[in-house]
Amino acid sequence: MKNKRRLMGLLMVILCTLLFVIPAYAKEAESDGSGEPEFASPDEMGGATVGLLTGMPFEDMISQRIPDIGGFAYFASMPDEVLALKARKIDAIFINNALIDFAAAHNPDLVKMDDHYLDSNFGFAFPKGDPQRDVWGAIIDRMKEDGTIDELWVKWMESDDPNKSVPEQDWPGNAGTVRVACADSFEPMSYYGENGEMMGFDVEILLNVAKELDLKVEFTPMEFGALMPTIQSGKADVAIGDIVITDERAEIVDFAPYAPAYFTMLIRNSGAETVEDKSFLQNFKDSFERTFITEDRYKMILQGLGMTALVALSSAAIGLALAYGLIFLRRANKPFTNRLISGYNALIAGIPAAVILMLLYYIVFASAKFSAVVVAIVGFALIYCSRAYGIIWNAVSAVDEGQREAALALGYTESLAFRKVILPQSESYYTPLLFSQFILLLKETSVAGYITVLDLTRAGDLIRSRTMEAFFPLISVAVIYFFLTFLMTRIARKIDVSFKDKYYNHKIKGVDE
Amino acid sequence: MKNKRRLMGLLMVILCTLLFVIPAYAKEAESDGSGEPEFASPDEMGGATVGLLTGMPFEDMISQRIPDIGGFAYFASMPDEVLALKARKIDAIFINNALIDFAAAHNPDLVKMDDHYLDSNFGFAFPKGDPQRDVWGAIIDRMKEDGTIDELWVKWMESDDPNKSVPEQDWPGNAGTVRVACADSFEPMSYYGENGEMMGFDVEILLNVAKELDLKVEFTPMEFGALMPTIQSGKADVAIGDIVITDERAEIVDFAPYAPAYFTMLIRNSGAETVEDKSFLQNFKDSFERTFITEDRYKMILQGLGMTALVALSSAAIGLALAYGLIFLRRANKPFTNRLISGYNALIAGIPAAVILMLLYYIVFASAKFSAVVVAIVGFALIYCSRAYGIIWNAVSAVDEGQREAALALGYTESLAFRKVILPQSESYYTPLLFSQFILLLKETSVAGYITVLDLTRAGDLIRSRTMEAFFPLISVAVIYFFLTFLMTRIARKIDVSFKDKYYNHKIKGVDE
Amino acid sequence: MSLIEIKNLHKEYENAVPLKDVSVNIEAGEVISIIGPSGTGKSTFMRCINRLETPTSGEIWVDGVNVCDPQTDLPEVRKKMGMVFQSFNLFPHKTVAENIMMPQQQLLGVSTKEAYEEAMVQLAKVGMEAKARNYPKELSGGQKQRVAIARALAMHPKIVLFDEPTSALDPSMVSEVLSVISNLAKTGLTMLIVTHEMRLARDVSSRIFFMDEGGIYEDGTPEQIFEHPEKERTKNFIYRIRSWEYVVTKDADMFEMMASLEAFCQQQFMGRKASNNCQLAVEEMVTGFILPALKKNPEKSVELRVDAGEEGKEVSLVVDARSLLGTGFSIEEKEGDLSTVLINKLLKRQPDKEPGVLYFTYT
Amino acid sequence: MSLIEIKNLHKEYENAVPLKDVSVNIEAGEVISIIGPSGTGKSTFMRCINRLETPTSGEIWVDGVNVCDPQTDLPEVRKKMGMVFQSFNLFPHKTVAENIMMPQQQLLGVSTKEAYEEAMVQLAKVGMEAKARNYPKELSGGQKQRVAIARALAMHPKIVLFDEPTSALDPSMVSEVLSVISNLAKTGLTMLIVTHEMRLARDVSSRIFFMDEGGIYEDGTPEQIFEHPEKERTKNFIYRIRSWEYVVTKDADMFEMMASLEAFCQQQFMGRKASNNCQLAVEEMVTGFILPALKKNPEKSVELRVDAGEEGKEVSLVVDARSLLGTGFSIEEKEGDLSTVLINKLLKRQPDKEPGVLYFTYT
Ligand SMILES: Nc1ncnc2c1ncn2[C@@H]1O[C@H](COP(=O)(O)OP(=O)(O)OP(=O)(O)O)[C@@H](O)[C@H]1O
Ligand SMILES: Nc1ncnc2c1ncn2[C@@H]1O[C@H](COP(=O)(O)OP(=O)(O)OP(=O)(O)O)[C@@H](O)[C@H]1O
Ligand SMILES: [Mg+2]
Ligand SMILES: [Mg+2]
Repeated sequence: MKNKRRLMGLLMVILCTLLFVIPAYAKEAESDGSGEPEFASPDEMGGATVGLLTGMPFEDMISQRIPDIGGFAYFASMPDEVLALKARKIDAIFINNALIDFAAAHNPDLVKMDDHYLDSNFGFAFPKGDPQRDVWGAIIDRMKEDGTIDELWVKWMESDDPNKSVPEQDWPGNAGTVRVACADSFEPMSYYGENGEMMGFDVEILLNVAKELDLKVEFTPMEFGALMPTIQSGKADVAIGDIVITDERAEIVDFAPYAPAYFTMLIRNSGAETVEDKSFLQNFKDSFERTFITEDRYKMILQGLGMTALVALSSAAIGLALAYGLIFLRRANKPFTNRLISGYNALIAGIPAAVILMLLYYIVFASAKFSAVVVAIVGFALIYCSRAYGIIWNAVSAVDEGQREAALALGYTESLAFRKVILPQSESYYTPLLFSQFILLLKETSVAGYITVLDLTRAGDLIRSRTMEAFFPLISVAVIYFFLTFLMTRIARKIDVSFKDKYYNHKIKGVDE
Repeated sequence: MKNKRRLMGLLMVILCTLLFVIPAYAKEAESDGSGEPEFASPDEMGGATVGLLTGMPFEDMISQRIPDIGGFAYFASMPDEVLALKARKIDAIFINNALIDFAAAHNPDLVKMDDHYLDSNFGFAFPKGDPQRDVWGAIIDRMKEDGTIDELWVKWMESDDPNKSVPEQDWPGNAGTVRVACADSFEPMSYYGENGEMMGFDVEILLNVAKELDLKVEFTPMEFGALMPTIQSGKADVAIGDIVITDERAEIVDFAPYAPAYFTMLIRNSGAETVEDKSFLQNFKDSFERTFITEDRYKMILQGLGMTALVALSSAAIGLALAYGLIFLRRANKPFTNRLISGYNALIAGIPAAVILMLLYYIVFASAKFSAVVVAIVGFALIYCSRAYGIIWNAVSAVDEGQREAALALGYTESLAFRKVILPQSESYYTPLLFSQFILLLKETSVAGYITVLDLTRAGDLIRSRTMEAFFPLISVAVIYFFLTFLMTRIARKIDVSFKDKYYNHKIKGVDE
Repeated sequence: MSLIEIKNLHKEYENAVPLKDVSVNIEAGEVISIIGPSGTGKSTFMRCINRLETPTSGEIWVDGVNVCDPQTDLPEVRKKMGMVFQSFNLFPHKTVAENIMMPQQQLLGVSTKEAYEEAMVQLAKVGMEAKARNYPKELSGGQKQRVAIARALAMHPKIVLFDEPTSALDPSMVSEVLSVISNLAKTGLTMLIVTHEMRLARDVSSRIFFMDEGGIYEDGTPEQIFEHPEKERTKNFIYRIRSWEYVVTKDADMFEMMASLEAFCQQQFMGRKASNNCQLAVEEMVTGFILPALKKNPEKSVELRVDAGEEGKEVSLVVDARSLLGTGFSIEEKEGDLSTVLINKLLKRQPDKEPGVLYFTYT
Repeated sequence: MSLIEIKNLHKEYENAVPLKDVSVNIEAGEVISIIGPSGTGKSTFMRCINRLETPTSGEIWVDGVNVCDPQTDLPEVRKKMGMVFQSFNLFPHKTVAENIMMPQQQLLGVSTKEAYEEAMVQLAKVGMEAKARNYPKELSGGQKQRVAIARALAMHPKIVLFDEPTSALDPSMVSEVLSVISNLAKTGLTMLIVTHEMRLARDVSSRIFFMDEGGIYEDGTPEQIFEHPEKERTKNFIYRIRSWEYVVTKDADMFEMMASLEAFCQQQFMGRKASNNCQLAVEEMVTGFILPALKKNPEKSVELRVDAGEEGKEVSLVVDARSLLGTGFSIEEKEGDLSTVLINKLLKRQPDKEPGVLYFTYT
């Protein structure tokens, strides 16, 4: 009977969760059907908000083409932009075709607009007048002709192989070494891989060329903005990484073009044909893999969980010890300490946990070289201490004054009476409360991210920004929290019961046992 | 008697607060005395962590000078770096003298190291071979000689005048217009002012030159990285903004140098002589001004407060209405809805508020074009609803079953009995609890920043990043929260009392009134 | 047609069947006391009549309406039946007067003024006008119950149901409520009263239901039930009311036993002398003879009974020591023994009722 | 030297001075009952003796030690003085046996085994051995108090202080505790008992303190205090114990008045007849004559008093209607009146004590 009800309860929770899940996927599922791009041409984009990478000076051009544009929004990276687009915070992203193709291939509900702007090529940059440009250009042209480049384009833009990799440098390199400056965060063109090696379309083409020339390659990853200056100053021989050839750039460096480039808009689509064959389950599986398997991301979640547990447990332990200390101080009943304690409690009760953490991190422990984790533990310990103190003190005060008097009348000293008579009686009341307060604390540690602690919530955040997909990381984090608190509530009930068993077993200690 | 105790309580709280304040200022105060820079020379910097702006390629150079360097940390902006340095998260900042002088002048506890690296000049950049370079260079040389530039340096680096401004362009501009590319976030050299106009040392020099040449100036603010390409491509005639002349740069543009530049370390100092004359009060006043007065920042705090109030109040109101709805659903006592309600409550109870907000923002309302504020209100409404439901249901269930039976036996219908007999009885129990739950909610809204809502906590955050000083913004935010909850607690007590008055006034409604 | 007609009423719970096929008619103006051992379905019977419990089967016709019919407008029927609960169930957030006015206003659509006047009339009946502006929590238990009665009366019911109206009261407050009920009985109102107060059953009611074995076991006038009960179970029940019984084992709690005997004597108005003699005799008997005998035969036990006649006269003590027969137990053992002398002085020894059952009286 | 010597004990609270200069000696073996009106400092006196209250001034010497001296090792002195509280104050998280063992182990350093044996001895004394393994919440009030007494005794105190040991008990449980205390009194232990139970004061104690006016107002044997009280206040206090008084105003709550009279009669063992007659007479008197007269003179009031003699004999009713003198109030008004006849049948009218004060008796 009781078990049946519990089972039903759990089923209900799962059902509630599905209420979240189904719409999220139903959306993708239904998109396989009849949907169309949101805007057929730029003329329809009146009022739309366009996302740009910070520093890209395209506002004027876009405004000329779409005079009634709604506005611009600036982002630090492409993944951020894609998330915002999917979340309808913006309506289009203006960026080059490589990034757009990649994003569109991996997000079935996004589509590239047909208009082209600034038609050009991607190119490897060489110092002005460098004869190597022609040597490389010849090899690249051959690769264009024999289809290698098209193959690679597909591989890097569209393939879902999570183990994409570039060739090993297994050639002797007798012709020397080429120093390559490469952009470090332009997936899929040129970016850091999982193990810190450089990856991407540009990188693989470059390696192919280098192999033909028998050159060893030495990569120097850097910000995109640093590429041109590096070439110009002779610090590198070639620069690669999503470089679109423009007149201005061509004035200061020479280019070996390797793939057509242009700028256009990435917009939402409710029916991308490319994913028609992807079932609900497939979508689900892909998201799952991206969130947990790729780059061993589940490890991040586990680490975050560990951090959450560490912060919650340590601060509860320290806070509890402090609370007992306060209780004994309060028993002494000195007006000064009493006021100090109530001031402390009022402060903790009056200020949000996030603000308390920041106060500690930036002010109180500003000059102590504690890590953020230590500060978080201290902060939550202070918070837990205040609440635990309140709970214990209430329980202790609820013990009838007569108990104290009876103990004194028997010949107990004040402190002995407190330790042997009063505290043990209140224990069974306050212990379950302390536990449920601990569950609250566990949830509250989710704000530790404010001071850069990499807890569970923050881990989910990071994965989210990596996968450009909010659903899975967030749901996993939510589910973990849910089961944590669920588990804790169970344990709390057990403790409650065992307390009763311990106290009311009808045995005389030392005689019957 | 009672008033006296309250007064004492408040005094105690203030005392507790001072426990935070005094150390923060005592540190600065004591620094006027005998302190010394933390490192006398780079040789002592073994193990130290050095902060760099992201993308600045100085690691090798620093590692050569200090072989046992502890490590590097990368920052997006100078203010972040300064905060980290003051908070002892890093031990030194490596950056050019202008930024260092400015930071040191405004942070008495930071000091510039004596070592110079990469001695050079700041310069205005002109297209290669542009004859204007010489025209400007001559005027600048004259300004160097007559002390104008030194004056300006002092004005921009060290003066604390909050109303620093650049001259109006009040000359006719008969000679035409000069297009100036300028970096937009390099205070004090070149940065956006309060009203969107360009400010800074570089800007003022440039305006002085333009005045002499009778040129109108047209500024195009941009990222630092875009300055050189803009000049090279001819989109601008001059580029300014903290540009240190280096060999690489000199290869692609021509410079008109106007001030000596070099790189060095900014480190902590416990005794910067420059502030010896600044008293505790003066420090306090300065911080206060920077935090509240400059750029009308108090408005940000007020707006944040308004946002916090908006979110808390709306979500409490909506949540309460929903909770009553749930209560009536629950009264109907259908197994299905009962389970749905308890599933909902379990979910809300099991997941931290921050995670709930993100779930809503990134998943549930991902495709609805709601602003973050609306999502936050919905999220907190769901949270408050669940808690309010629990409180009301508890109160309603605590009403003796006999009350219901008595009403039924008198001839009441079930629903009339609930509305007229049961609910009114529980009202006086649950109203104070709802109110204290509201106070908790008010504090909890501080996590709304997770989904970009600009609430009170976040406003403090922003000001902090502007002033490079954590103390005042954080304390102000904390104090506001504290007084908000304090006030609410007072109101809650009043409500409690007025309930009692209302209910137990020994009057017969309709007869005695 | 009778005011209440109950036909084949049957009520089952998951693990109890308090009512098995009850049929009975109640006429207008009858005052019926329902007595019987605990757990025999008295409350269930009462609560079925105004449908606070749903009968499993059967029909209950109240004033011509079958309340067991799902079509019946229950609130309408309930307005004709006032109910007074053991725990009063006044509305704590309303003054006494509002408690009485509220149902009138909300259910009968009476104006505030009329409701107030009616309330004051009913409060006067129960002697509570002075407390009209007090809140329930400011009243004593007896006063609360009187207000509850007034509230029921203000709806002008044809029938009033009382479920143990005095058993939640302090002993010192029982009488005031009993007086109110007995005054009410004289007005011709139809009343059903579940009670353990034999005073009430005997002195106030016109008819008594003795409930047991899942139904109305015996039904008659107070005289029939109290003076000449026909069935064995009824006899036992009525009889025990005037008896004190105690089973003495070797671990008996003497202090508690003596205290309960004292309380019984006091309650039966036995008079100080009779009561003192009786108590001393029992104490002497137990400490002098019974406990020593039980120490030797630890698994045995002795039953004591004190019966009190009307007006505290005809007090008798029965000591059932049959289980000690053959162990040599006897209170005559040593003739000169102080205990024996004392007991015989306090009470008069009568011939044993049967071997091992001693019998004493006080006159 | 006496066991307890109290010299010039003075105790002030912020707005009350319960003890003004009390001096008294108590010898070993005395059993002292402290009686007196509420709020006259009985508890304060008792609590000063074991220093649960700190006296404002004065000296209290217990067994040769001045407990008012700040240097005194209070726990040591308190071990010599057991205290039994009105509300028992057993430790709820420990079994009965552990309640008694704990202080022995923690304060006297006794071994678990010895403590247990001692506990069982003391529990036997109060008839509670069988409950050694029960928790306090599983006991009745009387049983709790008996355990509390056993706990105090297990410390082998020279003195035991009782502060109203029965007033938190159900009436039905008072007797068992009184029996325990009176058994204890026979053992020669020195005891101080604050009580409102006159049975206890009269039958158990060797000496009685009547407290009033900030001190021990009268001090004597039970006989002196109960039979021949010297001072006026003592007389009033003792006298009222056996009287029932009621002031009838025009708004009097008849039901409550009658109920309280009934309870009084019952408590005084008046016997059913005397009690019935008395109640009926009072009811008749109030409804027939007094209330009508008060209706006409709403600001007046009439005082009723019923006195009960020993053993429920000599019951008398005094009606003090002096305030109605001159209003034409008289119960003889119409000679043939049913009420007058009834009253005279129930009670015997005696000559008026003074004009306006009617006097009846029952024999
Ligand atoms: N809601 C219920 N669910 C299950 N069993 C019930 C319920 N109510 C009563 N009973 C059972 O029905 C039987 C009759 O109960 P009822 O309360 O009518 O007895 P009663 O005669 O009023 O007893 P008492 O004199 O103790 O009030 C009992 O055995 C009781 O346990
Ligand atoms: N802690 C206290 N603070 C202030 N006044 C007190 C305190 N304790 C007792 N009093 C006052 O001292 C007086 C005597 O109280 P005490 O309890 O000794 O009376 P008592 O004789 O025991 O009365 P009762 O019979 O009601 O128990 C009373 O007026 C009481 O109000
Ligand atoms: Mg019942
Ligand atoms: Mg007292």
